Amino acid sequence: MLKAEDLKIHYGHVEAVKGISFEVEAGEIVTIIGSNGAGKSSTLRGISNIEDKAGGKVIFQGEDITSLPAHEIVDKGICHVPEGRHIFSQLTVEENLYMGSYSKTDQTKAEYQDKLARMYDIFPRLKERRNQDGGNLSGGEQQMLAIARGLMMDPVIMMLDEPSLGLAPLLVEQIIKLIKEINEDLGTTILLVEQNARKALSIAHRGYVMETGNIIMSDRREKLINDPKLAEAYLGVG
Amino acid sequence: MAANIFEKIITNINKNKLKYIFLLIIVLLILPFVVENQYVLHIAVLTLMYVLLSSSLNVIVGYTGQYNIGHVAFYAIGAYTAAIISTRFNLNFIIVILISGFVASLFSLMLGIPTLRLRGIFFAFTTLGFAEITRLTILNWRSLTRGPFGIPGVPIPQIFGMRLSTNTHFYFMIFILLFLMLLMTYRIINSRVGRAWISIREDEQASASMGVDTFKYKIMNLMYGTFWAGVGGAFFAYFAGYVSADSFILDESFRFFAMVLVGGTGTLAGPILGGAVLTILPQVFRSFARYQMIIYGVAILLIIHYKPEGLLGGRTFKRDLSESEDN
Amino acid sequence: MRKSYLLSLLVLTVIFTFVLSAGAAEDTVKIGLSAPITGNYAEFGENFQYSVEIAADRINANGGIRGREVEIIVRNSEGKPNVAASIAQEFVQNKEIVAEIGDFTSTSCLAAAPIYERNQMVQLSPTSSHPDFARSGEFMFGIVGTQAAEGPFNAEYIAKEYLGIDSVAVIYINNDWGVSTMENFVAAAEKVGLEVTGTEAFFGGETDFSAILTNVKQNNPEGVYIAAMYNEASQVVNQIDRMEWDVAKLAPSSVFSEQFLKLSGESGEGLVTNTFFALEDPKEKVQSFIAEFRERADRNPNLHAAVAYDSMMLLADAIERAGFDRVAIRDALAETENFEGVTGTIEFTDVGDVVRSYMIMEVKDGDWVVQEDYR
Amino acid sequence: MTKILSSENLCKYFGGVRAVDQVDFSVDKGEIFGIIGPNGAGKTTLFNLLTGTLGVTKGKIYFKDGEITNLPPQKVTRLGIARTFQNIKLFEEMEVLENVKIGFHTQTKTNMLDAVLKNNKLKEDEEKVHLEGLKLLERVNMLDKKNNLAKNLSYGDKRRLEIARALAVKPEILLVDEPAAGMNPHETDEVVELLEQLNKEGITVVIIEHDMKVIMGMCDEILVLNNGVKLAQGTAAEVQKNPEVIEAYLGK
Amino acid sequence: MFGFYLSQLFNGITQGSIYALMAIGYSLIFGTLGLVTFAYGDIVIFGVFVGYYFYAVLGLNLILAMLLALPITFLFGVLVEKICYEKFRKEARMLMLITTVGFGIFLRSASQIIFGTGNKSIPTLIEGKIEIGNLNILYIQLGIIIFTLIFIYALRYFLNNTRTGIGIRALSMDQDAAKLVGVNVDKSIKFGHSLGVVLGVFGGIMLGSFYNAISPMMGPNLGLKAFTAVVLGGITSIPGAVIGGYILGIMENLAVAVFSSGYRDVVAFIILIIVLVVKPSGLFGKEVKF
Repeated sequence: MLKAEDLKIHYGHVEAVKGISFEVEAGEIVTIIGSNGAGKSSTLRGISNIEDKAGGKVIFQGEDITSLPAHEIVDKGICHVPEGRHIFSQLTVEENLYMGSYSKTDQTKAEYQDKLARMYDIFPRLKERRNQDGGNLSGGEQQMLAIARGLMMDPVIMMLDEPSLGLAPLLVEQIIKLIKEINEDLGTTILLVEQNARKALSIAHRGYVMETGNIIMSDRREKLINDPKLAEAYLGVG
Repeated sequence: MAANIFEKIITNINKNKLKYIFLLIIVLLILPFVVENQYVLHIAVLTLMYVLLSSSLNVIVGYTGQYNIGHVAFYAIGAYTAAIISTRFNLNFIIVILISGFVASLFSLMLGIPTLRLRGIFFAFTTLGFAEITRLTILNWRSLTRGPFGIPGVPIPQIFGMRLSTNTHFYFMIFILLFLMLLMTYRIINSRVGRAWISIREDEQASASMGVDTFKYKIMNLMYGTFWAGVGGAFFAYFAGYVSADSFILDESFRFFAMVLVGGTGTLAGPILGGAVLTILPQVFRSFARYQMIIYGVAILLIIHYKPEGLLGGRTFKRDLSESEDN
Repeated sequence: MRKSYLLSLLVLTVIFTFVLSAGAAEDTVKIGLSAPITGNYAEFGENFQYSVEIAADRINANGGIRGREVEIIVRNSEGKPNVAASIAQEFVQNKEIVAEIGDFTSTSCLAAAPIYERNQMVQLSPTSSHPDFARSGEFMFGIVGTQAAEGPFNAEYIAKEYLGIDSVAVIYINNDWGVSTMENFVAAAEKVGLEVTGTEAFFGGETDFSAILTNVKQNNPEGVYIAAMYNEASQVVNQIDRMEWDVAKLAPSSVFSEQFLKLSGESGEGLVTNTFFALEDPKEKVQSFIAEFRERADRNPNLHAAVAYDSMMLLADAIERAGFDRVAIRDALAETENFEGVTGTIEFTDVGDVVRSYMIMEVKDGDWVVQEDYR
Repeated sequence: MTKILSSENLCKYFGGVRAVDQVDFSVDKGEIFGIIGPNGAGKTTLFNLLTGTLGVTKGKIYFKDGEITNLPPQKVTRLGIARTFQNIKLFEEMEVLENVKIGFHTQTKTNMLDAVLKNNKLKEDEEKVHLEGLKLLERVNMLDKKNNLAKNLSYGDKRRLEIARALAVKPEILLVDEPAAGMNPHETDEVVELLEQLNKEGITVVIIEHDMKVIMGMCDEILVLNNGVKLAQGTAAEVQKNPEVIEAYLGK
Repeated sequence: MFGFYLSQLFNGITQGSIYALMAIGYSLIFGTLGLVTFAYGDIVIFGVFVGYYFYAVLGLNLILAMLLALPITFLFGVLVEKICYEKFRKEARMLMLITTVGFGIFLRSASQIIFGTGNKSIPTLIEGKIEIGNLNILYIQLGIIIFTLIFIYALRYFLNNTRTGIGIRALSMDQDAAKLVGVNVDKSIKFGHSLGVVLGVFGGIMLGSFYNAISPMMGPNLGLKAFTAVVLGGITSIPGAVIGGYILGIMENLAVAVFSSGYRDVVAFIILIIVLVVKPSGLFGKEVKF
């Protein structure tokens, strides 16, 4: 469904992504794991075109979207939940969710209300805080808001960038569970970028491992988890 | 095509820097003897003066990244100090010029102490306010400045009993001042002090981590830059023989700023070219009378559009005027 | 590619100007005009240009001066003294220019004066009314009359005698002209026993006078003397009217213009000023100037336009007598006797000023009406 | 072993966020001290507190025998504490050698007048700075790039240059923030080797690093932070065994 | 004496309303583009002149003419954004600062050529007055104050309750995130900028109508006042801009009452510097990084 071919991203003279290719099939959870600075986030930013690509191609549902502007990529149904959450800090929770449906110009008010209600069902905490500024939420709440905002887009594919970043272990657990649910219940395809390899692999179907701008391994979950090379390359010690 | 040639010339100049600088100095020294047209000479004096002023602003904006958009205030303070002192006391002009520079410097110290802790653009706002306060004070404080009448009759400077009154005299005067300024700045920039200044522009936080007392060095930098603005102002007072507040409006400040940007920030050569281009350009277009300022405005827009880094390619600046904190 | 445009544009203009400055016809006589064509005083600079060009065309139509055509070299001083000085330098350098007209503000005139003086070229300012200007050199001439003369006339004849008031407040523009107008008026007022209840300054381009007027009104003066150009003066009378303040309004001759009537409307009614140029002057010379000016500028000339016209005519007269030598022109100009201009009879004093004979003029039914002829 | 750097009940709050909360730790002279923890654990904030870049909300910091709480960064540096930054803060528009030269700021005395007069003080200073700068670059294998602009360097070179620049300060203790981030294994090995070498020469090293291989291999002692709170301090072996640490850091 | 200060206060409130109107526009531009502009006053006056042109040259009804000017200035705003900002959105801010300076010089001179150099008079939009004690309040003064309030509320409604408005707010907080939820950032920036220009032009029309005069040279001074008001109140805070406008208007008038008229602007700028030193984010602004 989503295919990247020979993707390259440069920051000035630094080659953050050095020509990688990967694929995500419909209905899958695919994860890209790797340490800090491996180029995972840049990859996602390149796909959603908020970062200029130095080369390569992105194909979505058979269509070349390499050079579409960011807002049109969103229209196609690609949702990108960025690293560090990037919620709108001075908008209220509800306004943040509203921004999620920004591109849905053809949806009726009732449909919107319906979806909002569903989000509040999934995230009761957000309902409690619906009128607070996004910036005043805790880290975990912000992450939920970012995901909920993404879901408001009815995405075909959801790209999540480090959703567990900076969260307490219990919360990480919740978020990971949530992602799995989104995939299973809503049928949304997931591309998950994570540092927390174990967590990510616990729900993913397949995984890619990145190191310094290259993909060094890719396999099905079961194989990756048990691959001693992964532990060595990524976790350092077991 | 032309652009290529232009680039080539610049690379060539960069390669043989010393040779060309030497050549330029020779040409500038001979100029007043071959040019008989007093008007051209007059413009040459003005050009060198503006080069001095834009270079002095460049020290602050270009090297240390402090957004001083009210530079005209220090130019005005220098000019008025010179006019006031020289019309009341019988002092040698060299002393008067020095005093004027120091007075301008002193004002920048007073402005800098409370405001330099402000982040980039907020500091810019305060300098803008200060420029207006200075101009309005000049207009209001009639007992000292004669208000809107300005101060006429700034005496003709004398040295060794020689009266310096012709354009040629003033040409050499500003030439020497500019030469001194550039030489001093060149030496400072390539010393420990200059490195500290530039490091503040590049990354204030990292600079402090290297042991640089950033506040102190910012103050020093501001005082040094404004000293030369004051000197430039004092020179202007002698050259024009007359100062009035009309010469020190905010537009003049923006003009200095444009000169620095058009030439290229953070290099010695940039503001020299920028100052020269933006001084000579309006003179060239003066015969267009009412269209003159339109052309001037469009020229600034065009240059910034096609060469955002300046004609001579200065140091590029980060998007943000100030460093964002980690975390 | 695009960069090359910029460069070629620069190169072209440089060549262009050199060509321009090089191409000089032999049989012309050149007069420099330094005026604020852009900036805050652009309107006045424009008047200068129209009037001087009208005068030049007239002279040329009548065969020029000593058989040579007059050519006006216009330079924009932007209302800045330092620029006026640069222009002076350009004019004196150009040997074909025999004399200069301008600039508009006294500060610009004073800044340029030393250069003209040193290079012995006539600087004839149509509008500088600063008492120091004409005194500042042999070659400086002012023809609008100084505030040293106008101030006393306004205080004594307009305020005391014509309006019959005993106290007055002064509102003045905080520039060289405004301050000198205010000071001369205040000095004269004290002499004739006219009480000045207060003086308030404002800066050029000001739109809101309510604060100043509220201040002034506190002392209940019988009259308000508005030392401003017509733009701001019309605002002041508008806002006096708006306050429903019934007070006598008087102003120096700078307000006399059609624009003042347009901008002030009914609230200008009753304002008194002086003038030495009147639209209803029946002299043929005056009427034909007015007609010509109206044709070109699409409005009636004001005092500034009229004196600019006279400046050019005066110079032509002097050159006709003296020839094309700069110093000779200066001497001839100084010796001018009984020159009949559109602004009356002109003769220079020893220092190079003109003593004017003023008329009192009032706004009545939306028009300027000459009331009395004094002096 | 003597303590060289330590904190007492150190806290830093941003509004309601407790970035660093009641952290006590101590670094012994001459050791390599690791700080680990998941992203957002407060490691970099802790560095910023130690070096004076950020003000302390509560608590105290000691260096050798004195207290350095809330000293401005330039004073902290003068005492002999140098650092590198997580997101690399080089002077990008300056040449590589110039970057290092700034590190000698505290050891040189040239003032503006000396520079203008070009007197002996300036000459001595410049000579010293030039020679020692070159030596440092040689040390990090960057001599051939001395005239490049810092912004044009590769990621690995930038990290190395930052370390070289910090060394110019002649620190007693060096704080490095993720020196191996974004490097390939070979480059990482080089950095590790460099740090170990420096340590042998007597510089105490405090290191924040995500690469466990690096941390576990080189550190004498490790501090583990999570959500601003200290979880443990101990040797690599001790820390690795600590169940709390395993849970927080590696995920359950 | 009390009446004197009262009427000075009222003068200040009217003056402040106009500053406030202009400041809202300025603040909107500041928010969307994240930068200061020094061409704002010139652009605003240009817009007012467009209205004047419809009225005086084409002979349209005054109110209609002024209303017609608004959509035209909106389009003009798009053009300005393209010339001055578009290319420099990611570049150093001072480049934009200089493009606005260059554009201001250009526009001012062009306006003088197109519309003539002199002052032009605009009649009062609404005539009449009411008297309270010895205080005269003109309908136009009330109109200005009421319009200012209406605009503040309309703008707040727009920014809080409409799709485009929330989009603009979102974009001013986080451009990347705005892109990721499908905001067409380029279009929204242009829209926000143009809206700011239109608001300013409306303020300019009110000003022209109140003082009955406009001139191309009024621009820089007005722009500087709007700028000061915005910085005083707090950049990007719309209520802050309004309050900043009123504070500026009132302080200026009281300065005339207490000191002398010459020091009116000096007082304004001294207050500006003090506020910046004490609270850089302005009196009511949130901490923003610029």
